Amino acid sequence: MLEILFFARLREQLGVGRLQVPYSDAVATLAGLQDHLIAEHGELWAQALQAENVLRAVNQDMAALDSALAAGDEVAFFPPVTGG
Amino acid sequence: MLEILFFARLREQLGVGRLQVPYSDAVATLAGLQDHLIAEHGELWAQALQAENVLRAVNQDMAALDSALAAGDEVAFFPPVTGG
Amino acid sequence: MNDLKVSIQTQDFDVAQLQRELGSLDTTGAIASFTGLVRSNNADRQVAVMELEHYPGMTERSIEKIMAEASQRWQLQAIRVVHRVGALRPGEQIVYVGVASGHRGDAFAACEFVMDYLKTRAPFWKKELTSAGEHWVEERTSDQHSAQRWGASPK
Amino acid sequence: MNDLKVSIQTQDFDVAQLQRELGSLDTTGAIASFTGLVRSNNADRQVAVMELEHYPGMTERSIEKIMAEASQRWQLQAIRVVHRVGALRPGEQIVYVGVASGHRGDAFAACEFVMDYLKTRAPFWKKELTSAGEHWVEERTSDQHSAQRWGASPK
Repeated sequence: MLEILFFARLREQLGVGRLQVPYSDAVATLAGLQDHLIAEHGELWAQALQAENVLRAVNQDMAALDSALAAGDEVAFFPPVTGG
Repeated sequence: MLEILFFARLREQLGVGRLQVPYSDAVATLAGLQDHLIAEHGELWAQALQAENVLRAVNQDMAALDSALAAGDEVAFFPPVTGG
Repeated sequence: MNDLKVSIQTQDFDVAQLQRELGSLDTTGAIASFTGLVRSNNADRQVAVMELEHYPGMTERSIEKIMAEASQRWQLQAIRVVHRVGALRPGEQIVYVGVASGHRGDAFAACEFVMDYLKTRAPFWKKELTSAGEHWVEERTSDQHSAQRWGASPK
Repeated sequence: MNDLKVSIQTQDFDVAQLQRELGSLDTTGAIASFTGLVRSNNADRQVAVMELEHYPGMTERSIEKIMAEASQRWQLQAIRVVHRVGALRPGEQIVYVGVASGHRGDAFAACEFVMDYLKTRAPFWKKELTSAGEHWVEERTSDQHSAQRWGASPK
């Protein structure tokens, strides 16, 4: 299983903060997982997840789309950060 | 009259923190006052007041040796500052 | 040195207490600190409430890493980072970064470095509730430029 | 803005109180501060007591001028400077500079600017009483370099 998290504006746009995706070869990379989520949920998710400034983390480290995923990984999608 | 102040190491070297000098044409510049003090007090004062890093202030503003002095001015001699 | 602490919390913090912790070594000569406050105005909007969301776990981890990096770049003795989350009102404290060192140059540089990181890389998000409705705060280009001063940082 | 205050005093100061004064406007987003402490060691000597002498009158005047200059260089809301004089022991607070601004870049820069001035131009002198006797602290070349970053300053 993969644990998927969404934060802030992205969480509000998608209407979900957390979901699980069964692990398979189709979601063995971050890009693969993103395509899978878009295929499942449609146009709104495509716009939100493919937006130019979306950030992604795997196991709480920032990650690029070609990052490999393993079963049990925690994956997060979020907008640019604005703390401090 | 001119009011003359000495601070920190310079005050200790000269053994005086404050003295007065009657105003005259001979002390109408900071350089003139310095020469006057050295002539009055001798070699120890020459070494102390002519040291390369000595700072001088007239009426509480940093001043160069060619600064003009007027009766009533407050003149200070002190070593490099080390506050903060 | 390795007296590094980060706290993510909803409750307010006490600057005097944090500073006492930072100055507990008698070899400490310098404490540089930064405190961020909620402003009542932001780009001319009146802010009623600022809501701060974060990514629990990743926030602490990423700040621990940046504190460790600061400790390698400069001669430091201690760092304290406190970042509040939840609903905050104008005038309230949001964030504190305090750095103790033997000398002031290192303390100032490390304090700015950690603050720039918090502004640009740590996973916090601000939502403003203003007279004109609520909206997420946009990232500021000037913050990105501040952060780029320091060269490559850990991801 | 013109909320500028300097105090030269023998008694200790309360950082929390100073910071409350600095953050009293609800348009303040950033407070950068610096606190200097007496270190127990200086160039490997054990310091028992640090004695601080100043030039009464000129000290206050010159710090007022540098605060006014900082207010022109950066967008600031308030500055507090406290500098102690007299006999201080290791661990005691010597100096505080706090700067309030809408944004952090201005607050940090002005705080460093005022500190560099205090180290290199304001008429204070430190004498250390150590295990090896007493002596006046020498000026540090690194402090002069720090101050030169800012270009011409008022005399």
